[in-house]
Amino acid sequence: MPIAPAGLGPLSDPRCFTEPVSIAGRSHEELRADLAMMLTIRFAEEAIAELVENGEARCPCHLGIGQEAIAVGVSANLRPADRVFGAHRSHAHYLALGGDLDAMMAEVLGKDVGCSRGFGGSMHLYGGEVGFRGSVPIVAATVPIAAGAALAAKMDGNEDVAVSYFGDGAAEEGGIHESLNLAAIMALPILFVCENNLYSSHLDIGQRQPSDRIARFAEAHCIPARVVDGNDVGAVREAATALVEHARRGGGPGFLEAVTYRWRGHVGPKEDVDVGVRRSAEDLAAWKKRDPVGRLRAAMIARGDVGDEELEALADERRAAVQSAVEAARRAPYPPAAALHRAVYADRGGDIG
Amino acid sequence: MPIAPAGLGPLSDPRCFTEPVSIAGRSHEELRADLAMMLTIRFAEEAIAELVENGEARCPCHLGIGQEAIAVGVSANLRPADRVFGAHRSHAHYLALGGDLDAMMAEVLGKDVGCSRGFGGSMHLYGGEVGFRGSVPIVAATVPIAAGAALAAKMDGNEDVAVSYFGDGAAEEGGIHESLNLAAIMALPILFVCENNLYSSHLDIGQRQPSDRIARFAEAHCIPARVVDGNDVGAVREAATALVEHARRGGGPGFLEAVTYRWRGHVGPKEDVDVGVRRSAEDLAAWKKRDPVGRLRAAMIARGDVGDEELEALADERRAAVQSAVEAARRAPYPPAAALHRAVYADRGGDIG
Amino acid sequence: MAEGRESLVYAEAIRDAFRYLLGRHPNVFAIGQGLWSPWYVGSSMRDLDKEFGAARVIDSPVSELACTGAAIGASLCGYRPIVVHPRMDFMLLAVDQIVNQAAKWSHMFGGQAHPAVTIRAIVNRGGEQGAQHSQALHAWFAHIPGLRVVMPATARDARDLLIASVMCDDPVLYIDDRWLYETRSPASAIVETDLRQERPAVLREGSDITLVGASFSTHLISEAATQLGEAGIEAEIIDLRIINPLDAEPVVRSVERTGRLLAVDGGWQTCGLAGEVLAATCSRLDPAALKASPARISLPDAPAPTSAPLEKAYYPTVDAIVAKARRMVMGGRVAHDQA
Amino acid sequence: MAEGRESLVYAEAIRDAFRYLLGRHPNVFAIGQGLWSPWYVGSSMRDLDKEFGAARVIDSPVSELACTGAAIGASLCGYRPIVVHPRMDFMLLAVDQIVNQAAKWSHMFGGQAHPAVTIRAIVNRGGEQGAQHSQALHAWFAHIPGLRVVMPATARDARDLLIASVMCDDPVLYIDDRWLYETRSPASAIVETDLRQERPAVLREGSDITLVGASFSTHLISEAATQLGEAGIEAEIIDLRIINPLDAEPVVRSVERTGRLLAVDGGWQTCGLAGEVLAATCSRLDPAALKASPARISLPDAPAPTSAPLEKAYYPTVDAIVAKARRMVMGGRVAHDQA
Ligand SMILES: Cc1ncc(C[n+]2csc(CCOP(=O)(O)OP(=O)(O)O)c2C)c(N)n1
Ligand SMILES: Cc1ncc(C[n+]2csc(CCOP(=O)(O)OP(=O)(O)O)c2C)c(N)n1
Ligand SMILES: [Mg+2]
Ligand SMILES: [Mg+2]
Repeated sequence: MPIAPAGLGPLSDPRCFTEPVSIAGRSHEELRADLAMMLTIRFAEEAIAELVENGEARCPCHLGIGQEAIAVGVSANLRPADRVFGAHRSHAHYLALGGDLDAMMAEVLGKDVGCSRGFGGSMHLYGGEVGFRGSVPIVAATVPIAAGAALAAKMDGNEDVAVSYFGDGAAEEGGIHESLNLAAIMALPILFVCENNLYSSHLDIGQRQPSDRIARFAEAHCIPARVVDGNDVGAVREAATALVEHARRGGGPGFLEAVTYRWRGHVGPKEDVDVGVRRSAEDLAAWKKRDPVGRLRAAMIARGDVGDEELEALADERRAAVQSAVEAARRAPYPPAAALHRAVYADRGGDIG
Repeated sequence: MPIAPAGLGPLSDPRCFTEPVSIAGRSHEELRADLAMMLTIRFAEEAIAELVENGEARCPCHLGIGQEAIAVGVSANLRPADRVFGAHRSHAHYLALGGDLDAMMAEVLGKDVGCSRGFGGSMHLYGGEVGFRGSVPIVAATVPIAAGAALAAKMDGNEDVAVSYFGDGAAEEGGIHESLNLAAIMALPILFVCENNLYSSHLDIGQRQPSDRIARFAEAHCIPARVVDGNDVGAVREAATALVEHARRGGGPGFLEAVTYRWRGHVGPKEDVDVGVRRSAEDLAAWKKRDPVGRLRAAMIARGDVGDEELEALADERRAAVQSAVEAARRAPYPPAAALHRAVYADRGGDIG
Repeated sequence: MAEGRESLVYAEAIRDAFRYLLGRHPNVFAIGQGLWSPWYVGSSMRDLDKEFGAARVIDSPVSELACTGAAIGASLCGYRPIVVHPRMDFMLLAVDQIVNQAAKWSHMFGGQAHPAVTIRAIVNRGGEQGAQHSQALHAWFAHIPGLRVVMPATARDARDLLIASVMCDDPVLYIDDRWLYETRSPASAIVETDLRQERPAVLREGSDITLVGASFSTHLISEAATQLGEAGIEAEIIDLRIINPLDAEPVVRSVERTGRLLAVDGGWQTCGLAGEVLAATCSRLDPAALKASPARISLPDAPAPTSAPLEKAYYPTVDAIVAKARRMVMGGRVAHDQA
Repeated sequence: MAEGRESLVYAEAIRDAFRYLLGRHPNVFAIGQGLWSPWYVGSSMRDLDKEFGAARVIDSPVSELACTGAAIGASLCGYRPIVVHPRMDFMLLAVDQIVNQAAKWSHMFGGQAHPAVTIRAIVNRGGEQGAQHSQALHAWFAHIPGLRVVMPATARDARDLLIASVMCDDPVLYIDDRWLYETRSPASAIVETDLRQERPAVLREGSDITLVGASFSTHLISEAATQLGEAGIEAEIIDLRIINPLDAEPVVRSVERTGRLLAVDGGWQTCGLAGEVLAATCSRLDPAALKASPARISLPDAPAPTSAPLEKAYYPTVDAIVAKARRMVMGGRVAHDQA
């Protein structure tokens, strides 16, 4: 039984949208890059799942396996001067922008060379050089911060944009609504990206909201919204590009709702079909057929873009990169205990003991 | 120039709805009671304005002169077991429910016999015996509290409802959106009443929101909404009754947006046309023609219900009641200094020094 | 409830209190995130939704402010709700409701209405969760008149003080710490007490130094006292139990005898609980009674780190308490906190 | 700026700082409620929108959380915003952004990004405004590592410390009190200082007792010192100026000489600023140096009332300070705070 059929309709029904994605008019290079990035993300998260299982990674890790297409599609038209913010489930957001894989793995293991210097773990990622301005696990916290980054971009006048990733659960936090209003009234160059995976922790959206369509809030705030299959990288890319270009040209905020599903549990490597209040093995199995990776691969093969062999080589290469990142992370040292006080303030130079 | 023409359309245009209100089918007694209550409220607030001007009232007083029809219309079908919450501009909410006039005046002057025992002033009114469960000046604060009171009513199973009054400015606080969702998902018996007077302090709604129609938020949360001329007591009463009855019968929350305008400034007795950023003397003059009291009086006279003389007598009687309340309040003593610790906790009996 | 058990485990004791309350009082209900989840609040509320129904054990949207406000509202209408914040950090989104509304409601209306709401905040530190998932901000709430703040250290208090909190007519912030969930008290029958009458507990008597703590810190100082005892130093242990209103008299009485005070707290130092214990004691004590400068051990002035080695360096330890206490007892009247 | 004025008035000094900052630094902007209003923030920002444009002096919707978050976000992207909360009470809706986000941002990301945001919170008490419109919760924020907290007492500090706050790379909570708006300092030129180097100020030297305050309390103790001086008691006056990180050394040095400490604060007592001053001092001081129990004067343990006579009884007064100080100096080593 699909969850909360009203609202999103077929978009939240896993029996729909299981065919290969449409790739008409998209170049081989672009598709290959999208696929490579989705594979990197998936393998990286599978590796993290293992690290958690074997006790090497101890920080809470929220995996987005099954949701890879969204970050990849959204990042397509972003540049380093744009400013992107994530939340607790942000490995994909970081990597899709070009964030350093080695540094992320080191961060997950709490190491000094981690992308947050070993002070964040999986839930606090930073990749300033690629425009990833931070992810933190207080739900919805970065949404107003991203709005402020958009305000800065507007003041700069360089046509940069901000991107704020959040989930369907985050839409229940009042701060998001305040941020939508602020963005609307100030015509801020921001793309709100709601990854609607129909769950917040163990509760499905039907247990938390009267409709499963989050874009209704954008519309209430007079913000143009697009709702797409979040497991179709081309659909995400096309919608995100339109909204980002609109924002760059001074058209104000845009809202992208990408409907998806996570294959793993809320936190950690398990599937949660046992503990999610209404999460069923059947739903999960159905959603796995709506796989963003598999559907792109199938489309590329069907069009004759690539053969199995090339795809295997690509996957092997991505797997090797992930493996090497894990190994480097293992070898890296932890931050020294003295580092505790290192970054409390910007510069403790002249400060009180 | 009307403010933010999109959204509410003619409802926020003071040139519209200036005719006598429709009273077809309403009894003389009911109309007379509505008029009497509106006069009480207006005279009471005019008296408070004077008390502020002459320095007798020192607490911040937010006057709702021009908005009387809303509370009167909403209260028509409420009963003491219902639970009503207000905010900073709540004299009308308290009085329309039948709250004691003498106790309110004493409260405004900070006296021990005040409706909040001299601990609230104009911004914190309490009338438990008539179902007025409190007003406080943190914007939007009572909205989730009212939702909780509705939850209690639902658990009681006695078909009582909660009413939450708030303004267009309050709709910018995230907490309201959280409360709308909670009410929707839990099907709480609550009537949200947005008194949209098009202003929050010195800013008109066009400076704060992309549309002047607040009911869009109710709709986004799948809550049935009615938008009415807030200066037409019959229209308010009819819409509120329908939504309240729906809630009593277990139909869940309702949302009433009543469009209005305050004749005085944000706080205190002045008109604020000089200091409101875009508040003009012309707008104010136009809105005074859309007077809720005058339009009802005119309709009653036109129908031949009453003559000038009877109306004058009614007004005199209401003025006298207000005057007597003011005088009693003047004579009443302040709470003793020892009262400071009286009500910090429910019962300090067995407590630590 | 506790029947058949040899000892009472903290997390189970909380669950016992919920069962007692929900079973006896139809006007008690619980609302908060994770109440239908087996993992959110540890085992402390396991299956209560199944036993008492999802209408009384309500899992909620991610809306801390509205859920807290709703609990307050229901408490004004005859109910005794417990609103659960699985992490105190998340509760910061609801402080307006707790501090501006609940704590002041009775006073603002001259005592005509009392929000008999219990706000349960869980401290959930460690596990490399980092800065936003590790806070212990009890000192903030102890600062607020009108709000009672309860911090049980023992399984028995976790149970009986939760019941007392819910039965109290005032808003109560009840703070439990997941680091205590496996700790045990001897089995005991539930005792309904009047929260307003509860006082700090002297858990161990000693003549050389007074160690003061609350919640998890009480365990640290108790363990430290055992080690100090082996070294011939007799520490008196005071568990505060309730930090607002704070009753410092038992500490003053104790320090009058021991002449030495060391307060330990899992929160930050500046304007924190340990400092309050020092201030409340020193201001009531003849300074001649002091044999050493009073001292405190709190968190370092930094947000919580993530990586395990840094977490280890971050949190107060029994070793640090023992070392400080020894220096205080051995070192005479010297000020030891000197920078 | 101050040209042509004989003295500097507190509210005008704040306005001078804004003009200085907005005039010299294109990356400074202000956002908050009431910034286009002539009455919201007193005269402290009058007509700045007209001088610098509504795009840099931004009036906002009633959205404390989002506006604070937006200021933080802009500060991460090269700007130095000042977000204005016309009342500290309203700011409670934004504490998640201040405490969970801004204060921890640098640490969480290992020092790679610094929210150079200034949060201006105005304490606006009295006037029968009551419990929700009178709070002075500075102690809360002093408790939070990563957040600098500034409380200027003088017009000169109101100006120069606001500039220093905005120029500082860290998040700073700058708290001004409307009861100070008409107070004056001698005219002076603006001095750009490094906030990290600023220390408490000894405003008056004395040998009998050390009185410590911040912001408005500094005025109370200064006035009390004058009265005590007339009675032959020489009080030393220390104005803390910055309460996080708190530098208690000047207080310790002073109490070593005077032997008596009285801290005065306009916030509540438990886990408050005055208590912190006592704790920080006592833990660094040889108790033999104390000639009397250290004492504090804070608000009573109650929310703010409304009616004028109760307001009068509620707030600390010069008389109460003088009386307490006299008892401490006259009474010897007795504990005076005894219940
Ligand atoms: C303020 C706050 N409340 C609650 C939580 C606990 N929490 C962490 S993730 C999460 C679910 C959020 O759901 P959603 O926004 O849909 O993101 P998803 O996990 O589906 O990616 C919750 C409730 C939190 N981290 N912060
Ligand atoms: C949380 C909070 N923020 C700001 C204020 C200041 N304030 C008091 S009333 C008000 C205007 C609210 O406007 P609206 O809700 O439309 O009510 P109205 O005054 O028009 O009746 C504001 C901003 C406040 N009291 N509380
Ligand atoms: Mg989700
Ligand atoms: Mg309004």
